[in-house]
Amino acid sequence: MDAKELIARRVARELRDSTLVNLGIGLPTLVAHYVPEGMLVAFQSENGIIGFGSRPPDGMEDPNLTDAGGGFISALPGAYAFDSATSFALIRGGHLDMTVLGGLQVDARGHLANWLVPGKMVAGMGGAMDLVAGARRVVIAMQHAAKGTAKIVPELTLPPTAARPVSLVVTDLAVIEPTPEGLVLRERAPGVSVEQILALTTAPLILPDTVPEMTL
Amino acid sequence: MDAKELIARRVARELRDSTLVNLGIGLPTLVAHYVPEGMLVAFQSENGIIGFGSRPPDGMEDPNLTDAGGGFISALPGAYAFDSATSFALIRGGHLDMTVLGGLQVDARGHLANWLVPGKMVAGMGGAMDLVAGARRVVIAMQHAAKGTAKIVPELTLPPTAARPVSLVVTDLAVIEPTPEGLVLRERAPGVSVEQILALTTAPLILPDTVPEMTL
Amino acid sequence: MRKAISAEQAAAMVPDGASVMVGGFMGVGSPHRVLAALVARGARGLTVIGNDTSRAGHGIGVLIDAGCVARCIVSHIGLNPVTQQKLIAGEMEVELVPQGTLAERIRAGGAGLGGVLTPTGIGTVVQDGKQVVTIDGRDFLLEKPLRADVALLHCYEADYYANLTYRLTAQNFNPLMAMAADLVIAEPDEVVPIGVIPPDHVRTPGVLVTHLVKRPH
Amino acid sequence: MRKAISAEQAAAMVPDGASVMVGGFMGVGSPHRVLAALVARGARGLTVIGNDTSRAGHGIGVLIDAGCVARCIVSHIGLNPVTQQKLIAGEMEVELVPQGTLAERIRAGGAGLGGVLTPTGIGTVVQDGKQVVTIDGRDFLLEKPLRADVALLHCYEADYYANLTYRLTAQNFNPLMAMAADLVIAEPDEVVPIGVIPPDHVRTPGVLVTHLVKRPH
Repeated sequence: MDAKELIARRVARELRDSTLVNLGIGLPTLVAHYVPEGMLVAFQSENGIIGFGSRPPDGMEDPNLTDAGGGFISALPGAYAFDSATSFALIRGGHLDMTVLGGLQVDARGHLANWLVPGKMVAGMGGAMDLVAGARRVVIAMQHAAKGTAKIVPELTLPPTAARPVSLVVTDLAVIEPTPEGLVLRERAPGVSVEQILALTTAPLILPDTVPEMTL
Repeated sequence: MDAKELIARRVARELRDSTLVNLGIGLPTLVAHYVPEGMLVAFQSENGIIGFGSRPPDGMEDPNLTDAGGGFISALPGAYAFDSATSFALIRGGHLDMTVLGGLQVDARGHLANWLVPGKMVAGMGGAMDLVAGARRVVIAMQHAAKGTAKIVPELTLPPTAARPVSLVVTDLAVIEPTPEGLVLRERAPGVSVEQILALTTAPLILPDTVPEMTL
Repeated sequence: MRKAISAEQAAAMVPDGASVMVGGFMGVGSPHRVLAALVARGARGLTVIGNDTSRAGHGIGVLIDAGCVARCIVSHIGLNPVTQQKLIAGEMEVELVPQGTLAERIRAGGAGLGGVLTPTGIGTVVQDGKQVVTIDGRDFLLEKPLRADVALLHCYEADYYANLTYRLTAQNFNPLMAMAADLVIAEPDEVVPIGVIPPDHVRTPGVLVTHLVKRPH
Repeated sequence: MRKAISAEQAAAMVPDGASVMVGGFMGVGSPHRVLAALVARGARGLTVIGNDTSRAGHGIGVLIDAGCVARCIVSHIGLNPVTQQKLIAGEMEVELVPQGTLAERIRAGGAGLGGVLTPTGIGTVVQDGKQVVTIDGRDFLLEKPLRADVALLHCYEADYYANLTYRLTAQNFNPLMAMAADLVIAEPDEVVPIGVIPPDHVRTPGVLVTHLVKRPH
C-alpha cells in the first residue's frame, strides 16, 4: 500500500454515518474511495455541490460540473448545488461535521500552515481558512515529513491558516492528536516504530503507555 | 374619483420604464392598476416575488402565493420567487428604484412615521424601515389629513421610520417634495386651492410661483 | 433515508420554554399541522421567532391564541389584534425587528457570522442600546445573530433524504431558519423519491434537516 | 424584452482601469467568450475580482496571460504559475482573501450591508490592519464590502427578460456578483422564451442584469 492510500484509508476511519464532510484538493480527495460499507456520508465540494461522485464515463463530462480543482465529477441522486455564499455559510456556520485538508506544517499546539511558503510558493488560502475556522472537526492528511524534513514542528515557520488548532493529524507514519497538553501520539502505521516517528518529528510528542498500530 | 384612486393615479405617474418598484400593503397596492400603457414595471412584494399579478380567477387561488398582506395574487410570466434575505438584499442594496408606502406623519424635513402609535396601535415596522433606508426613491401615498388632523407636521410626534427623508409625498390634496430647504408644494389636486392645503397642513410649506393642478 | 414522523411526534420534540423559529409570512409557508399539534399538546412559555404573528386563528396566530407564547421576536403584529391585546395586557413580550434585519440576523446565526452591519434602524428606536459602527464615514447598526433551539419549517417537496424545495411566496424565512437551529423539523406538502428534485432545484439540503413530518393525506 | 449584444460589444463596455468581477471557479462558470473578447480588444489595467486566476490559458487566466490585469482580488492562485510569476516579478498586485470572506464581502456589497463580521482569518496575516470587533466575548474580523464597476457572469439559461439560471458547480460566485456591480453582463449557454423558467427556478432576476450576450451558435 502506498503512503497516500494508507493515509486516505486511515482518515476514512474517522468518517461517521449521516455526516457532511469536505475533502480538500489532492490527497484528501482519495478518502472518498474508502467510505465504510453501508455508511452514508455526504461529501461537500466548496465550489458548490453536496453529493458528488467520481469522474463520469468517457464523453459524459459536463464543463459545468467539477470539483474544486477543476476536475470532472458526477453528481449522485439527491445531490444539491449551491452558490459560494451558501457554501461557506455551511462551512462557517458549523454545519460541516468534518473537513480533511492537506498540510505543510503542524506545530506543537496543533496549529496548521498550508497556504503559503514565503518567497517560494504563493498558493492562496482558498477555502482553507474558513474550513479550519468553521468545521466541527479538522483532520489533516499529509506526509509525515518532506524529503526528510520534519513537518510536525515546535513552532510554525510558515504563516498559520487559523488561530484554532486542528483536531487530528494523519500521516503515513502516525496518527497524532493535538490536545491542550500537547501533541499525543495515538497510533503508528503498520510496521513503523515509535522511534522512527520521533526521528522525523521535531515537535515534542506525548507518548501514552501503548501506541497501537493503525487499523485500516 | 375617490381619494384613494386619485392618490394611486398620481403616484403611478412617478413610475418609470424598466424599473423595480415595491408597493406597501393597502393604498399603495392600488398603484399597480394605473401603470401607463406600454410601460414595463417590475413590482416586488417583499414576502418574496417580483412580477406578480392581480387575484387569480375563482378557484385558482394558491395558498403558497400571496402578497405581503396575505391576499391571493397571481404570478406573471417571467416572475421570480425568492427568500426573505434575498428580498431585503434587493431592498437594502439599492436595487429597488422606488417604494410606495403609507404614512401616519411626515415632518418638515421629510421624515416619515408609519409603524407605531404609542399606547394605541402597535403595528410593527415590517419591511418599512428597510424600504425607507434602502430604496432609491421613497414615495409616500396617504390621506392629507386624518379626520381634520394634519399629518404633515412641523415635527414628528410619532416614532420615526428612518433617519433618511422621503422623496415625495402624494396625498388626496397635494404633491409635496421634501428638499434640504423644506417641504415644497409642487401640485394641487384638481379643484383644490393652495389655501385649502395650507389649512390642513401644520408644517411650513414653501410655495413656488405657480402650483399647478395634478395631471392624472 | 429518513423515517417520517407525525405532527404530534414533532410537537413533542419542542419543549416548553424553547426558542422556536417558525417559517411563514402571514401564515403563508408556515407548518400548520405542527403548529396545531403544538396547541393540542398545550405547549407553554415558547419564544417564537418569525416574520409576524399572522392573524387570529391562523399560522403563528394559533400559538398566540392558545397562550403557548411568552415572547415573540417578529417584524409585524399589525394584523393580529390578539397579539396586540396580550402585549398591552402584559401577557406576552414582543420584540419588534425590521424585517430585513430579522432575515439577516437569522442568516448570520446560520452562517457563523458575528453580527449584521445594517443602515436600517439608524435614527429610530431600533438603535436604542445597540453599538453603532462607522465604516468609511457611514453609520451602521451592529445587530446580533439569531439562533433557536428548534426551527419549524414548511416546504413544498421533500425527498427521502429531506432535500427540500419551496413554492413561490411560501419560501420566505424557511430556508434561512433551516440553517439557524439545533433541531430542524420540516413539514412537506409532497414527498418524492430521491433524484426527483434536480440538484439545482433543491433549496435546503437534507443534511440540515433533523426530522421530516409525514405528508398530509 | 432585451436585445442581446455580441461578446465584442460587451468587452467594449469594460473600460481600461475598471474594476471587474468575473464569475467562475477554476474557469468553471466563467464567461469565456467575453473574456476572449476582452483579450482581443487589448484591455489594460483591470482590477479583477474572482475566486481564483484559474490556470494559464483558461478562465481568468487568459486575462492574466494577455497582461490585461493590474491587480486581482482572489482566494487562490496556486494552479496558475503565470499569476505567481507576475506577482513575484512585480508586474501585478494580488490581494488574497479567504474564499468564504470573499463571497460574503461581495454579498455585503450587493445587499447594502456595512461589512462582514467573520471569525475566519483571526490570528493570521489576513487580520493585519483590520478592525477586530468583540461580540459576546468572541473576536470577529470586520471585512469591508466589495463592489465593482462591471460584473461579467456566465449562466446556463437566460430568458428574454434576462432572468438567469445556473448549472451545478458553474453557479459559484455568479449570483453574488450579479448584485454587486453597476453594470452587469451575463453570457448564457441557452436563451429561452419568457415563462420557460419557472419563478422558483430563476436564480438571478432580469432586473439586475444590464446586458445579455448572444447565445453561442
